Amino acid sequence: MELILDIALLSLLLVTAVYIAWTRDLFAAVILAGIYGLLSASFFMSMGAVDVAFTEAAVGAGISPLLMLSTLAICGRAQRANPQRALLALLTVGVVGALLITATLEMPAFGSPDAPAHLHVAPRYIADSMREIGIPNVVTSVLASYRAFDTLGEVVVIFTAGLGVLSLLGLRGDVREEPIHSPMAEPSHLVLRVVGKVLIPPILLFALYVQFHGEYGPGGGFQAGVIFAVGFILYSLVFGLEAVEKIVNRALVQALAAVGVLIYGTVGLLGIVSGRNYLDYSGLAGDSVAGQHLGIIAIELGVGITVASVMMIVFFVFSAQLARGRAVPHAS
Amino acid sequence: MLLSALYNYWVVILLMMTGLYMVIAQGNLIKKVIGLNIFQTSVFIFYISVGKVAGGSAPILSQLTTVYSNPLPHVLILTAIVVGIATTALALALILRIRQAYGSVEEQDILAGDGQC
Amino acid sequence: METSALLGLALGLPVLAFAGVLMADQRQNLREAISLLCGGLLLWTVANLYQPALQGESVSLAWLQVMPGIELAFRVEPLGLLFALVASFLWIVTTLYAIGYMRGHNEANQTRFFALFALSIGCVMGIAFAENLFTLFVFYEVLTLATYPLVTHAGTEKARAGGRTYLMILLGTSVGFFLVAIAGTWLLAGTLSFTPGGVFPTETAPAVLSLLLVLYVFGVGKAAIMPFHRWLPAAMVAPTPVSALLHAVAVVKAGVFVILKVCLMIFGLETLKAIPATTWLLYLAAISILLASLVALRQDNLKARLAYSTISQLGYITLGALLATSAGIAGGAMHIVMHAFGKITLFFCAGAILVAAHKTEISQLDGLGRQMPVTMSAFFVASLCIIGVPPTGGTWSKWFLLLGTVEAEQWSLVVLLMLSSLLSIAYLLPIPLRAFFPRNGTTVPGKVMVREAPWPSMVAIAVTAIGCVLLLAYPTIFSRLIHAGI
Amino acid sequence: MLTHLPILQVILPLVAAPSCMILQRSRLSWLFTVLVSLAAFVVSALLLQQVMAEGVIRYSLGGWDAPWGIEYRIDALNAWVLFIVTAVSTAVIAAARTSIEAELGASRQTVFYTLYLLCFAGLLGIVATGDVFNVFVFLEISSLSTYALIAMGRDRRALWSAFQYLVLGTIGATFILIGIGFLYMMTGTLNMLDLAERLPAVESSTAVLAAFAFILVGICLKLALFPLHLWLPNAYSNAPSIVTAFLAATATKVALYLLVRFTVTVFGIDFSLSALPLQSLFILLGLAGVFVGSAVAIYQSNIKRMLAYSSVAQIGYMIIGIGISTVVGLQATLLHLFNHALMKAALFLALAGVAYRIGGCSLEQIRGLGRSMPWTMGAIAIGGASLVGMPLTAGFISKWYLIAASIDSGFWPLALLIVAGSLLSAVYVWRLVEAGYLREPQSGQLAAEPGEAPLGLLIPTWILVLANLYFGVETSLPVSVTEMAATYLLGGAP
Repeated sequence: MELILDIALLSLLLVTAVYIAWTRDLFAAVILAGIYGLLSASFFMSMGAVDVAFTEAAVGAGISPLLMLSTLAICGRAQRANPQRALLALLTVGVVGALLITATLEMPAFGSPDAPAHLHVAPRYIADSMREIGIPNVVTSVLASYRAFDTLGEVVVIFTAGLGVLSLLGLRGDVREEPIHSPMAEPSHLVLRVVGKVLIPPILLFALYVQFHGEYGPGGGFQAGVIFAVGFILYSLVFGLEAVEKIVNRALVQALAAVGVLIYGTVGLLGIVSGRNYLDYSGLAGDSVAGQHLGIIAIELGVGITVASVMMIVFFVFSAQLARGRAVPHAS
Repeated sequence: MLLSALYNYWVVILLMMTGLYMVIAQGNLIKKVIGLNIFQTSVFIFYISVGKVAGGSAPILSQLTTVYSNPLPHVLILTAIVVGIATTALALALILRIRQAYGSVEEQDILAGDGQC
Repeated sequence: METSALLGLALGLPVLAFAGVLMADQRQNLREAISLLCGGLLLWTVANLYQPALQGESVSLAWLQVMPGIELAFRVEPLGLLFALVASFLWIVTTLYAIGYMRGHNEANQTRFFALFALSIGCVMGIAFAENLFTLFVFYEVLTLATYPLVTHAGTEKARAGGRTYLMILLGTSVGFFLVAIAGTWLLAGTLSFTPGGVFPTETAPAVLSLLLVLYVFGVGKAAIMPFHRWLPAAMVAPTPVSALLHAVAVVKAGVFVILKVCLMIFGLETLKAIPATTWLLYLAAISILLASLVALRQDNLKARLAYSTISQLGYITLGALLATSAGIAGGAMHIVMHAFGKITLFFCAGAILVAAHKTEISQLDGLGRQMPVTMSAFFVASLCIIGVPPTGGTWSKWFLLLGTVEAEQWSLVVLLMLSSLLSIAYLLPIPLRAFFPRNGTTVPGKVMVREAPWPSMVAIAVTAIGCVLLLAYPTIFSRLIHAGI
Repeated sequence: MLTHLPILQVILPLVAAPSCMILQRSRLSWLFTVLVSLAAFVVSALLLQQVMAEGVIRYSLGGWDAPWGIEYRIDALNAWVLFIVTAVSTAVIAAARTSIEAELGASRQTVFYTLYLLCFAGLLGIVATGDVFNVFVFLEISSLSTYALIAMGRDRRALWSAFQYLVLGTIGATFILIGIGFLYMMTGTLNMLDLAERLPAVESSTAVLAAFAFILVGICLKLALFPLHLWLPNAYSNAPSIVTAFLAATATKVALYLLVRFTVTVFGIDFSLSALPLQSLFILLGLAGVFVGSAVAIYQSNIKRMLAYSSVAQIGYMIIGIGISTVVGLQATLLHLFNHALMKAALFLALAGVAYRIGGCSLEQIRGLGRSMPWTMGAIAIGGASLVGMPLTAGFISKWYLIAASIDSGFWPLALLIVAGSLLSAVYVWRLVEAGYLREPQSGQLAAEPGEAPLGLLIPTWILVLANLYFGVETSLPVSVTEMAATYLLGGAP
């Protein structure tokens, strides 16, 4: 059963990918890319990677197609044929692919429990993380404690991307931007507004649940941040950007993005203050397990804040472009 | 035997190559970014496949089982996914600016616009 | 005064002159006074080092260590002093000459001219007193760069093209071969210091040494061994004082001086004799002498002919060095002096002709002897000095070179030296002869006013021409140094 | 506090970045950035001193020992590269204010400094870490911020250059990710030292070979090694002047560090040299880079572009040093790493000054600059001399070691080719000097003769220029550190 599911998912993935490469309709390509994300999330699920699946669903099937669609709305959905580089591409792809295939021949079999990967470092996480960290979700333990520094890097990457997008699109000229009207913010979309109002609170609530439940089940700061942002994005889609800006000030969101990283970084520094190494939470509370627990909650909070803020920044900036692009079709 | 042991990796490689092909061959910038996405996602699939242990369940400790998937690749890929979306967002923002500056998102037009065909 | 302080002074004075001239900027008299003053002081300083050098007193100065085993350091030794003495003396003379020339010719950018002139002499001092190859290399390169703006002084497209050739060949050979040879020497010998008798360990393979020698001889492009000689004719676009001092004395002599020094103190005569490449390079030098003479014969442009003559005469010095006999080295070293005096006079004359009569081609010189008798007489004397016949000092160097060739039993080279002497007669002597005894058919107006170049230039010409003659009587000033050096 | 130096090195700029974002005022954020960079420089100097005195420093992040946690591991090699990056960064950012005020709008300056700090922290993180996946994460931090920084250039080409670099950079990073995945699959570990211990057992497998190839290609894309250099000239010539100075002096150096780290430490030099014909590959590609880069540079009229191609050539020299793969060869590479950072930073900063006053930097525009901007032009001339490898400049030292290394290993022709390469560089440097000093300014330009560059730019430029001269004659520090690093890497210790 597992095998059939596996083969089916992979085949679907392949078909989707090939179709995306083949089609000239960018809209179809983006939608299919979303489906590709969803399919890979299902695949991750079937591999037992629940956290990854959760994240991939939010990113690959949510945020990423959303951003691509806004881009498409400005840039147009038709793609021109341009075959001149195909040969070079085929050659590169052929060589790289052949190299990869040869490499696989001497790899440990798929799923084999005595592959080197499962014998060296990972066993300690499974065997000792309960004693050392005290939470059941091993992925969270590794993510937030054993390899917490990678995760700090990850948050900084997100922060960097947000800042990059901001510097590219968000800071054009110093003139006050004109208020932007969301196309949906018309009274006729009454149904939407009602549904929106009903849906948004549970979404935010769910985000909080994901944020703090990450230690026990799948979830954590990143996923929670994305969901939280989605709540606001939905709100802006229904009520218009300026309605959101009334609730959350843009400067505040930008500051919050920085604050999230700072929280994470400072918690790490507390480790040094408590006489241990950077990002060592053991000294934060009475006993080391409690300390770890506290530390993880704190840094996950940092992650959530930064991710949510950056997602909101990126989305707002893109939608502002969209609105402006509609007003001036060919601004060049 | 070989097939069942490795087919997973082979499909992953095909996916990667499809993505890479799109990045190199296609002149539309958005399509390039989609290709980049597929390329990266396939690498994620590869990592997660590496982490698979036959019969193992999700690495959330419980009394019911003692066999778990390897959590380390999961952690790495969580990070990698985030890196991926960060790159995508930045790339798309760049595309929007390029569109404003050049009036097109086709590589040919851009090169022609700068006079370097 | 402390002798090492003298050494420091010898190196520092030209730099002082450089700075002084730059600061004097547009004030012409001040600028020239500074140049002359520093020139006089420099000559005095170098002359004061004469006795210590002769007595083998160790006068040295170490600046700084750049890398382990590689340092900027200076030491006075007889051969270097010989070179420094010639260069510093001729600097004064040339400055005098240049004052007349530049004023007479109304050249632009004179500040830059005099400043870089001083800097070039500073480099020559650095080369002459270098304690090791690295120091020598540094000053060798700076000399190339400092002289480039002098070569392209005119600023015309032709001057720039000439300058490019100049720079590319000199930099190319020095970085491409010389530097590699130095690096090789460092790795093989572990030192770069000039040591009497050579630095290489006895077990070094002759093939490697051959390679190094070839790299050295070609690497020192300033010695203008064919096929790396093109820069010298190209550099003739420079104003004449530049050609005179730099391309008869400072730059080219720096080249052959390096070759002499490398042969004597890096390889050592014994090692040199044992290397197969030495013989080949000897023949190359011989061919260079001969070919350059033949080319010189066909040049109508006066400066071009002098340039090819220089290439040919430099070949003598290289040949002397490669003979690996003490007479050969002595002849080579002596020829540095004699050729310097002779050739600088010739260039001075060429410049004087340009300034006074506005003529550059040899075929235009018919009958000029009556208009410029002093100049053309000096030209005649200097020609004899280059050819190597009495009553000039050139006799000595050619004699020693011949002796060295015989000592080395290179009979074919003996014949060649004879032959090329004949050739040098053929390309030099017709020039004054034409001036004094115009050919049939060209009518010369009955009465010609004597009109020479400005007086400072004429003083300079007289000094060097008389020098050529005096050197026949008093070669010992230099030959004592040479014997102390070998 | 001294025991925490390794992490402070990275975490200082990393935490400073969001703080800088909150500062909002551009002057203030500039000052803050300078102070942070200076502090990082002090930390790196202390680290270098500590490593030289006591040997390798290890630091377990989160208190978890390697290979379970991530560890920072500082030996002479990383300490040296950290020192280079922080030193150059401090000089560059100190010079940044006027140039940035001229080239960027007021609203983007704070963002610029924040991105700069992020890029800085990313580069330091790559160098300091002893964990291969952590390398990937910090590589992405530095890359993403670099893309954004390049896109801040004034010309629209900056956008296209940034996009080009983003695509190639992401492919490169993903290649590295694939390689790391293979390594993990075959060994089960991500720690560099642990990998080095476990790889010999499986090194005959094609998977390890493929991992090696992918990591190599990925790094070389980032390094802009010929023929993967196509993104570099565009990126360097279109980015804001300060960004160019920073990237040219640091980013390629860090990529080169990674190359050394992976080939020598992780895979082991014996494996690296036997698995692929790496020696001839590096030497050939290096030479090709030297000649193609220099030859193309000669024909550029935009000076930034000229120097960008010159960087491609200089990277070639560094690769040749690795290719020779002896202690002296590696030492030459590490020396050139330092010297090239000094000279390129000086040159690009001087160009920033030119761009500030004249508004561009083509060969035509700098005509006669020796008279109107003597200090700036002097910096260009001395920096150029160092680039060519004139004696008494820093450039000479590394060329000398490279030549010595090739002769020492019996590659005589290589030595000749290396010097032939520097002759090519002499040609384009000479074009600069000739335009600046020996050509008359274009008519019409004389009307508004530009003054000297602002002091804020000039002083850091000249500090770098003087460093070029100082390290051309007093080489005990670089020579001793690189000698220790090279000996240690090639088997002086386990």
